[in-house]
This record gives sequence, structure tokens and C-alpha cells, in this order.
Amino acid sequence: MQEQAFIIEKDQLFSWLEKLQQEFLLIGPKKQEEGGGVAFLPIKSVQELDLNYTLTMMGPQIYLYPPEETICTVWRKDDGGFEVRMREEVPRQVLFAVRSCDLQAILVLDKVFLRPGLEDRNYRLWRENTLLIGLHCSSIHPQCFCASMGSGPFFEPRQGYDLLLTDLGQIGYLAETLGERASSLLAALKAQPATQTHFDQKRQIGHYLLTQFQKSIDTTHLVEVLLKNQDHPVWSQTADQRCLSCTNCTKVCPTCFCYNTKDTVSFDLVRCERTRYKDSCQELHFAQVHGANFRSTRSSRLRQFVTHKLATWVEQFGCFGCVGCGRCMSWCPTGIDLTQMAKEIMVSEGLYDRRRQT
Amino acid sequence: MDRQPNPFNSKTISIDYLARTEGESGLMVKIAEGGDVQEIKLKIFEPPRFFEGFLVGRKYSEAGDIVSRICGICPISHLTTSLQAVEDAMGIMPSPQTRRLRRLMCVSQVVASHIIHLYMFVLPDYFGYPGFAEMMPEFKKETDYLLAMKEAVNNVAEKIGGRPLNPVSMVVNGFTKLPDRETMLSLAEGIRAVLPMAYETAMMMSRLPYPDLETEGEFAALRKEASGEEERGEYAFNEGRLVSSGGLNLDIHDYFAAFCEQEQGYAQAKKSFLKTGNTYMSGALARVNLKFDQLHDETKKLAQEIGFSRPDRNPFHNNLAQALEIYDGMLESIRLLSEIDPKKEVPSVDIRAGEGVAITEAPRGLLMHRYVIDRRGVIEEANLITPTSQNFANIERDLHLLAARYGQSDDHEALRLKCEQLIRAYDPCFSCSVH
Amino acid sequence: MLVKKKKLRLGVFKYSCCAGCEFELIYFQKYIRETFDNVDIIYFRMAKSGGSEEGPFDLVLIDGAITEAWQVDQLKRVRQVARFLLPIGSCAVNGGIPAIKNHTSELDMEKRVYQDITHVHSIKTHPVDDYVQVDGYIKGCPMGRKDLYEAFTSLLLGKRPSFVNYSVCVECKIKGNTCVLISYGWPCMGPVTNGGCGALCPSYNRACYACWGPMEDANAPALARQFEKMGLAPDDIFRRFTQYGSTKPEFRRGAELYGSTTQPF
Amino acid sequence: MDNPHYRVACLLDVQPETEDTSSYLFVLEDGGDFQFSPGQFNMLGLPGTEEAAISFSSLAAAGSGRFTHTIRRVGNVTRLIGELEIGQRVMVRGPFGRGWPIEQAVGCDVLLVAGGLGLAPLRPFLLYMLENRGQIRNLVLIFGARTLDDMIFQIDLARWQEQDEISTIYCVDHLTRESNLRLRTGLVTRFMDGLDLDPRNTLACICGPEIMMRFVARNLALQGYRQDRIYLSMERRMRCGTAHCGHCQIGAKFVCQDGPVFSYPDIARFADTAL
Ligand SMILES: Cc1cc2nc3c(=O)[nH]c(=O)nc-3n(C[C@H](O)[C@H](O)[C@H](O)COP(=O)(O)OP(=O)(O)OC[C@H]3O[C@@H](n4cnc5c(N)ncnc54)[C@H](O)[C@@H]3O)c2cc1C
Ligand code: SF4
Ligand code: SF4
Ligand code: SF4
Repeated sequence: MQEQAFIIEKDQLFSWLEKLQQEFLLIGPKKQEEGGGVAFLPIKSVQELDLNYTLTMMGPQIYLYPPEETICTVWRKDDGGFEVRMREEVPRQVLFAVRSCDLQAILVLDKVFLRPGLEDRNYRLWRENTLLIGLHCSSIHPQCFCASMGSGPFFEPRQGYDLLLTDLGQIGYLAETLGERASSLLAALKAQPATQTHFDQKRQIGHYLLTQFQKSIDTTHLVEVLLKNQDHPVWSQTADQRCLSCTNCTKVCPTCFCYNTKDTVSFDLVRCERTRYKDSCQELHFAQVHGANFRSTRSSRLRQFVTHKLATWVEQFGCFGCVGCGRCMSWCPTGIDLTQMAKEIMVSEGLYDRRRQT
Repeated sequence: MDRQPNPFNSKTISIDYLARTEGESGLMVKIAEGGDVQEIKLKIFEPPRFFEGFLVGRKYSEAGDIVSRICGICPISHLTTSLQAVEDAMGIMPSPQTRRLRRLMCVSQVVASHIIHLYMFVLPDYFGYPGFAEMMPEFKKETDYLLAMKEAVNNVAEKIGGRPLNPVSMVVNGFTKLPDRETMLSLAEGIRAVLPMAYETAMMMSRLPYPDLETEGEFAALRKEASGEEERGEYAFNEGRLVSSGGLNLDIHDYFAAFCEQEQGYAQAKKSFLKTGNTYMSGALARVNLKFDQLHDETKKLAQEIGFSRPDRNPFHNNLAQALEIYDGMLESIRLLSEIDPKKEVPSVDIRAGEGVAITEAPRGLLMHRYVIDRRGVIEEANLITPTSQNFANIERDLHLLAARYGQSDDHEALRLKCEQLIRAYDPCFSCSVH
Repeated sequence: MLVKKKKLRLGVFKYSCCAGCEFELIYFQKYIRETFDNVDIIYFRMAKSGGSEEGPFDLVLIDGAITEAWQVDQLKRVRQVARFLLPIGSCAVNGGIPAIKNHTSELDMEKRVYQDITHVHSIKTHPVDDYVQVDGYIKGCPMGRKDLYEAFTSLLLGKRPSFVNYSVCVECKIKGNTCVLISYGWPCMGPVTNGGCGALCPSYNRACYACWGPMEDANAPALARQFEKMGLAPDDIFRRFTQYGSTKPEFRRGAELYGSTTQPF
Repeated sequence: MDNPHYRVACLLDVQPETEDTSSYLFVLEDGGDFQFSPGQFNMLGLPGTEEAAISFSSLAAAGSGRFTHTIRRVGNVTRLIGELEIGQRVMVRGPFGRGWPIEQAVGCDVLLVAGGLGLAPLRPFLLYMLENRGQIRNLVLIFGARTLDDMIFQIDLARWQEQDEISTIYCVDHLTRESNLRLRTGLVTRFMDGLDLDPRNTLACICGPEIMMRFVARNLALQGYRQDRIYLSMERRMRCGTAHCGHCQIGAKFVCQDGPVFSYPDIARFADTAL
């Protein structure tokens, strides 16, 4: 795959984005009005962008896998047959200034939805029509632990994105392209190619950022330990004392992929719209079938979330389901922290010194 | 052989359940042979709901949300009255913007309520249908009007309040969120588009064959005189003084100096009287009679066109007055929506102990809330008087007149229908009355 | 043909409530035509004179809480002639606002409002499912239109409707609202409240006050303790969990930690 | 293939099995072929009802596009399918999942244990074994249901009990009435001792309620049957069939793609099952 690296000045970048806006819908981090945080929103003018953000509530993947989306529309025809119409088109968009953890999350979703032979149609449509531009963090949020999960602070895998930016301060951005699309779009800029010094600078920033993390988790034995402790008291204690089953954790998690479907029919029963919406394993009815609910207890649901993210995901997809973005704990009304639960289990396995806990 | 009328030989008209009104009630009219009306009871059997009871011990900040559940058709009126009573108790003066937005909400509420009342409750009476659903297939234009007008005014409450029933943005001393100017203007457009339908509605209402009757009670309403350079005072809904056709002119805090409330054995609602012993009518007809001068000029013209001349003492014409208020309310909404440019304000509250009273004009008439609040903001005493309680005595008095006038000549069924029509003309809300 | 279009025989019964849900039915805005095209109103006092309580009904909607004995008798009769019976709105679903009175003794309550209490025949407030089996709940205050739509179209299609049964937070997240509990420290009831309103209050900058009542299996004690940590006074916490739906165990368990929830006669 | 991909199938015939269960014969409307193997399933749906996972209860007939489902009417999809008239249509996606490990049966004894409706997904497997009887050694079917009236495929059952190629044990919880089936009373686990099978060389396939599968599997393990040759078919809530919607996950497994047929040790290591 074609890879190039340039130095782009900040003004240059903005005017380039403005040009992109003629063809693409620009989506980027924007400060919400009325005291809210930063969120990925459609951007009208590049002035609205807030590039110093650390954590958004919803990750940018909501533009690839919307929380609610129509799968198809079905008509009952007069002859008793059905006419099924699938979604054929989505807008072309740029997802701009995506952090490393969220790039990793998108890679994780790719593994789920673009499995060879089992590609999800809508996800692929969105993905193909999206230009993905990453921007590395320049500071670390106290809840972040991407370094522990191997998904940050810098994005290492050379896949998934079109363009990856690193803020080098005065000099501008180090812009690394991947693939044809980004290179050709950048060509108009006539930017200077990057040199080794720039890469050295990038590496230095990376080293500095690594010292800034306040949260970490040791993943060495994580998988076996969690699988071994499916009956650990931490599940039921945390579930009873603190878990609200409100599903916030899974709704904000950028890798959670579960969905439920819902049919809505017109009053004359001729037209049916089949939608899907992001579901959550924390919800009581998630595993309900005729005659049984396989996760009727709160603790089994909580355990599902944590062991899935930190253990079983590895067997399923060859990577962790957690990218260390810290969203679930930030938006949990009672502040339940999956790393704390994992650590508690490791402590009881003698693998973790309680004093070292952060 | 001619038989002398025997006063002990009476006929009774009874309605077990009064349909197409809000809440539950029945009617019993006993007429002696010869036409003397012996007994009239409007039996409000809506089960007691104890709002005044369970408001005690609740926080001032909950009161609005709780009382908006007194009534499904005028929640905004209860909410506004409650907020104003709390503010009165705590000595809070909301900003002019808040007061104007509240006025807008209340106007939209009054208009929406009148629309529903006229189309869904009143029209079937005059066209001989059991309900509006049965009318819909044949009255296509009317259905269109109903839906379009209702949607336009409900949109106002929905955009500003969050939802048309039990809005959530209205809190003590302000609004938690404000619509932007564009929204306001588009809402105004929406109402402008249905204004001709309101005109048509008034024309239609004027053509209905209303029975003749003249009420004997007084009219009472809230009225606000012009202040400063204003040409005329606002057609009051939320603010003003209590006035009556009998010459009353009171500060709202003196409500209890002029009005009193009585319990009834046969009804769960209490009955209000003037302390003079007179009954009174409040609501659209009272308002239009007492504040005709403060209507928009276009409305006055419309009144002329439909042959409404004041004072109009026929309680059946309350429906005409409602039609006028629909039209006027739309004009007023358009004015407010085009004028208000919402600016962010934070509704802050300094909790203080005190007693507060507020009176507003709900769609069906005067609505009073009075609270005593302690220093932590917990309600110690609550007293609510609703429009239907205020009109209760006068309705019965009018029924008396009606029965006396038509009881002799009319057959049973016709009189029964007239009684129902009369009660419905008042647009009573029994859920409210038994709060 | 699978889709046999038969009109639904509809009954609407009102008990103690504001009738807002009945209005919501009339307010059903753009679906009102479709609704009335597809139902035969057999009994609906607010919309129609006459009508028969005897049914039989395809669908009965019950508005309001049970606060008097005659209502129980009628309700039981209606259940027998109703194929599908749904409580609509918080009052019928979980006692709603009328159930606030349950936490004071009935006599005190009556005396607060009436001097002469001989004509008052109230009982403690109960939701509909305390007396008869129900086929689902259309929650909300007033009831949610999405669920109402689902009820009508499902029954026309001949299937069991599936109603919203997740928390308000879900809708908050779909909308991308700022969480008022976490960002502003307001005591939001969203995490334990049944969704369906579209997270109206948080979208309007205020904390949810639980007007849709508890979500099934909600962990109210955990949220109540969280409110305490956030600095709420015990009586305020008690009020938050008794404003709506304290007849349901979910909320009662939260309230009980901070006050006494039910009073005898 | 893109997911979802809907096809339309037409109902050809209905065969009542029990009071609430019937077998439905469908044919694809597009005239296409439909290949599937025993133990796999379809997602069946109608506009307005979402979809339900339903196993094939017949063997694929090459080139015909025909398939049979045996369905208990418990919810939205299944009840409305129950109301279909001949000639009416359903929406189909499939086939999905991994079926019974046919290839492992070669040269082995085969034990099939079914409870209630669990015989439906085992039926095509059994039919296949009978068609290829030469490749395997002993073939035993143990089938349990609550009563005779809950027994599906009674015509098949009657035929199988007379066939030499297969030994059958049919049992019910309660004996309610006489029939031509030779019924015993008791749970399936009561009849699992002393079978004419070689524990070290038996492929055991179980399908039924999870709790029943647990007792059967444990019983077999205790008797010395090789655990990795015990296979179970799991049921979970399913929305997609393509390992996207997540509902059917058990630990690291997606029942819809990695299963529904699993080897016992592979699935029993996760919590969230009754196994
Ligand atoms: C691999 C596989 C193979 C299967 N094969 C067969 C087969 O061959 N034959 C067969 O009959 N069945 C089979 N099933 C089972 C079948 O898929 C389920 O019974 C399915 O639920 C039926 O769908 P339905 O739409 O009819 O029922 P649903 O409407 O989904 O209802 C099913 C039950 O679940 C409950 N339920 C559903 N959703 C909820 C909710 N949100 N909240 C509370 N309760 C809920 C209902 O109360 C009801 O009892 C199979 C399942 C799997 C996974
Ligand atoms: S599990 Fe939590 S920290 Fe990990 S990716 Fe999901 S939201 Fe982020
Ligand atoms: S604001 Fe309330 S409803 Fe919304 S996410 Fe936060 S806690 Fe949940
Ligand atoms: S957010 Fe809560 S209080 Fe507000 S409307 Fe929704 S359920 Fe009711």
C-alpha cells in the first residue's frame, strides 16, 4: 500500500479541509453549546473544530455504525410477495481528528462487520464512503489507558485510516498517508515531504506522552485470569451495590457492536421498516428466549461486559475488545471501572500488588 | 277530564355518565309536573385525588411537575400557576422574557384546549353524532381543520416545553432551555398558515342553533390595565387583577376576601361562591365580556361578523367566545413568537419560606394555587381552586333556568340533550375539579 | 391473506388520573385518521356518548390508577371480555402521581382535603396489574406515542407488541446529550427509569424525574446511594423515588433506604 | 455475500406434529437451489415481526430449493407462520451456522439424544445416517418428551422403531395413553446405561433443553464417553445469524456461526450456560 509522509502547516490543513467540504460531509470534534463537552458533529466551518480535546462521550464510530439505522424497507405486494429495498447510498464523509484509541476501535469493528464472507452491508457502505483522518493526542486524560491496551497513544497498525496526523507544534502536522485516496487528495497541497527529524520529533512526543498516563492495567495474564474467575465475588458485589443496568457503558463504548432489530409497520400494514439499534448486554432482556433468560442476573450481565472486552474478545477476534479509551467508566453514573474489577481479581490471584493500583 | 298538575308527580332526567367531557360526572334533574324544577345535582363522581393533600411534604421544585398531572388538557395552566405561586412565596420576580414565554405557552394551551373542545366535544351534539370519530368520514374539511390547527398550536408547546402535555422546560424562575429565534419564527409561520381556519371555525360556530338562555351569575376574570405607554393592556392570562361584572376589582392576594369554597355531599368537587352569595361564571365568555376592548382589532371585527355583541349572557355562547379566543390567541401567538428573541437565562432560586398565591386564566376559567412553603422549600400547605369548581354553582343555576324554561314543553330527550349541551358549553373539567 | 384487515374493537376506561393519556389518544396527531379508520370505538366516554362496557373488546386501554373499590369490580369485568388489555400511562402502570398519597395514612390524607369525609371512599392507590393480568404496559406520562403506535399496528398485524424496556440513558446516548448526572451532578433518575420519552428532560437541560416509572429490574438502591454520595439529603432522595411509581418494588426499594414508604389506613 | 440478504419462500405444505408444533415445507420462490447441512438453521421472518432462528428438519434435496422447518408456535414469528395458508410467503435468510459433525461419524458408533422439539434439528442428521448407514457402526436414538402428545415426527418414530439399522428408545415423563410406539416412562438419562455402544468410539449428539443436555452430557462423561466427541446444539436469542448482533454469544462463541452445534468441552468452559 502506498505510504507517504508530509509536513503540513496548520493553516494549510484547514484550507485543505475546506476544500474537502465541497465533496464530503466534514465530521470532527466540536465544542457543544451549553456547557457540554466536545462531540463529533458535522462541521459547518473549520473554525468550529476543537483539536485539543481528549475524550468525547460518543466515539466517531457512530458515523460508521449509527446507534439507530434502517436496514431495509419491505413492501407487501398485492400478489402476496415481498419487495425488499436495501440501503444503497450513504453520504460521503470525512471523519476528522480521530484519536488513536478510536482508530483502533474502528479496526475492531472492521473485524466484526467486515469478516470475509459475512460482511455487513450498511457498515461496509459507510466505511467505503468515509475518509478517515487520525490525529494523535497531545495530552492524556486521567481515565485513559490506551497504552496498556496497545492502542495508543500513537496508532501503530498501518491500516484502516487514510491519513494520520501528529501535531509537531510550530512546524505543523506530520501527515502520514495510507493508500491511494489520501495521497491523491493531498497532492493538491504540494506539501513538503517529511524528513527523519520529523519522525524523531514524533517519537519524542510519544515517549513524553507515555509518561503522562495515570491509569494502567497489566494485560499479561488478563485473559486466563478472567476466564478462570467467572464466579468471582467481584461480579455480584459490584453488580448489586453499584450497577444500574442503565447500559451507559456499552452505549459509549466504541467497540460494542451488539444490535437489536425492530420492525415498524405502517397502519395499513403494507410497508415495514426494519431498523436496528445498538443493543446492550447489560439490558435485562438481551438474552431472553422462549422459556429462559440466559443472563437474568445483573452480575452475569456485568461479567459478560468485562470478560468480553478483556478476555473472550481475544479468542473471537485476535485482539482486545477494550481500546482503553476510558469512556465506560467516565459515563457510568456510579463510576464502575472495569480495570478496577480486573485488578481486584488479579489481586485475589496474587498477581497484583494492591498498593500498585492506580 | 282535566287533571291538575301534581307537584309530587315528578319526572327525573338522569345522565349516569356525562360523555365527551374531561373526567367523570353525571346529572340528575327532577322536574315536578307543571314544570317546577325540584332538584338539580351535577354529580361529580370523579374519585377524590388529594393533590392538596399530597403536595404537603413535597419540595417546591416538584410542585409544578406534580400539579401538571391534575389535568390532561390544561397542564400548562396548572404548571404556570404553581410556578407563580412558588415565586410569589419566595419573593422571586421572573424576568420579562420568562413571563412572555409563559404567556405564549398559556395562550397556546388555551387555543389548543378550545379547539379540542369545540370540535370533539361540542360539534357532535349539534350534528347528532355520538362522537367526533363517527363524524370524521363525513366532515372531512372539519377534520382537516382540527388536525392542522391543533398541530400548529401544539407545536408551540412542544418546541418550547418539550412536549405539549406536561411540558418539562418550565421551572421556577424560568425555562431550562430556550428555542432559538429560527424556531420561534417557524412556529409563527405555522400558526399563520392555520389562521384562516380559525376564522372559518368561528363562522361555523356562529351558525349552530344555540338554545336561548340568560345566566344570572356574575362574570369574573383576570384583567390587566394598560401601563406606561401601552395603548391597551394585555388580554390577561397569567397576570392581572380580579374583576367581575358585579364591580369587583381585587388584588389576587385578596381572593379569599371575596370568594369562598364549600364541600358538597353529592359531589367530590367543592363549589365556589362569591362571598355575597352570588354564583359566577369564569372562562371564555366571562373573559370576552370583561376584556373585549383588549382583543386584537381583527378579533373584534370577527366578533362583529359572527354577530357576537356584548355583554352576551347566554352561557351557550361560551362556545362562540371560545372560537373568538382561538382566533385571538393565534394572533397573539404570532405576535409573541415574532417578537421574542430568546436570550439565555439561568433559572436560579433562593429558597425562602413564605406564602404564595397565583391566579391565572386556564382555558375554562380562573385557576388559583396557594402554597405555604417552609425554609427548606418543602410545602406545608396547599390550596387549589380550579375553574370547574368556580363554575360549578353557576352551571347548576343555569341548569335550573334551562329546565324551568324548557322542562314543560320539551320532551324528555330534547331536554336531556339541552342539559348536556349546556354543561358542555361550559367546557367543564371534572378531573380538575376533583384535584 | 395473512394480513386480514379487521377493525379493532376498542375500549378505553378511565380511573383516577388527569385523562392526559386519553387526550394523548385524541392528540395522536398525524395518526388520528388511521387510528379511527382501524378501530371501532365500543367504549370511550371522553370521545363518544353511549357505548357498551360489555365488549367484547380486542383492545382495552386502561387510563388511571385504582383508588376506589367500584373500579376494581369494573376492571375485573372488563378483563374478562378483553382479548388484550393494556394499562396506559404512569397512573395505570405504576400508580403514578396518585400514588404519592400512599406514603401518608389515608385518614390524614382525607382530612387534609375534606372537612366532611363521610362521602369519601378512597382506598390506597394501586396500579392496574395489582388486580388483573395485563398484556403489556404503555408507559409514560402521558403515555408514549411510539408504544401506542406499536400497540395498534401490532394488534392489527396479529402479533404481540414489543414496548420500549430500556433506560432513559439509552435515548440520552442516542441523542448525544451531555449527561446531567455526571457533568452537572444533578440527581437524574434516567438510569432507573424506563425509556421512551426520548430522554426529554436531559435534552431540555434538567434531570429526569422518572415520569415513565421504573424500568423493569431497575437497581434503585444503587442509584439512591449514589445520590447520597452526591450530597442529596435523605428526604430529597426519598421524594425522588416516591414521586412516580413507588407502588412498584423497583422504586420502593430505593425509597425505603431513606424513608418509610407505605402507611396503613 | 452481503448481509443481510433476504430470499422469499413459499409455503407448500403443513404437517401438524403436536398441538403447538407443525412441520412446514417451503420452496424458494426464486427457483434457486438451496444447500444446507443437518444442524444448520435459517432466519425466518415476516415483515413486521422481525426474525426467528429455525433449524432445518429435513435433508436438503439437491436442486429443488425445498426445505422443511418444524416450528413450535411460541412468539411473534412462529405464531404468524402458524397462521400462514398454503401459497403464502415468508422471508428467509440462511443457511447459517455449523451443523452436526457428519465427517466424524465415519467408522464410529453414533448416539443421538433428543428432548422434545430437540429432535427437529437431529432429524436430518438421522436421515443422513440412515442413507449412509454403511459408513457408521451402531446407531442409537434416545428420544424423550413429556407425554406422547408432545412427541413430534410420530410417523418417523414408528418407522424407525421397526428398522434394524437403528435402535430406538422412546420415553415419556407420563404415560397418558396407548399407542403403537413402544414407550417407556422416565427421563432420557434413565435409559443411557448399557447401550450397545463403544464409549471410546462414539459420536454423541444431543439436542434439547439446556438442562437436559447437561445431565445427558455429564452422564455420558461419567460413563467414560469421550467428551470431545459429545456434541450439543445450543439455543440462544438471535437477531442476525451472522455473528454481528451479539445476542447469541456464549463466552467467546457466537452460537449462530461457531455453532449452534458445539463440542461439549468447547462450550461448557464458559459461564452463562446451564451445562
Ligand atoms: C439455532 C436455533 C435453532 C432453532 N430451531 C428451532 C426450531 O427448529 N423450531 C422451533 O420451533 N424453534 C427453534 N428455535 C427457537 C426459536 O428461534 C425461538 O423460539 C424464537 O424465539 C421464536 O421466535 P418468535 O418470534 O416466534 O418468538 P418471540 O416473539 O421472539 O418470543 C419468544 C419468547 O421469548 C420471549 N421474548 C422475546 N423477546 C422478548 C423480550 N424482548 N422481552 C421479554 N420476552 C421476550 C417471549 O415472551 C416468548 O416467550 C431455534 C433457535 C435457535 C437459536
Ligand atoms: S470497555 Fe470501556 S475503556 Fe474499553 S473501549 Fe470500551 S468504553 Fe473504552
Ligand atoms: S442525563 Fe440522566 S438519563 Fe441521560 S445519561 Fe445521564 S443519567 Fe442517564
Ligand atoms: S426524562 Fe424522565 S421525567 Fe423527563 S420525560 Fe423522560 S421519563 Fe419523564
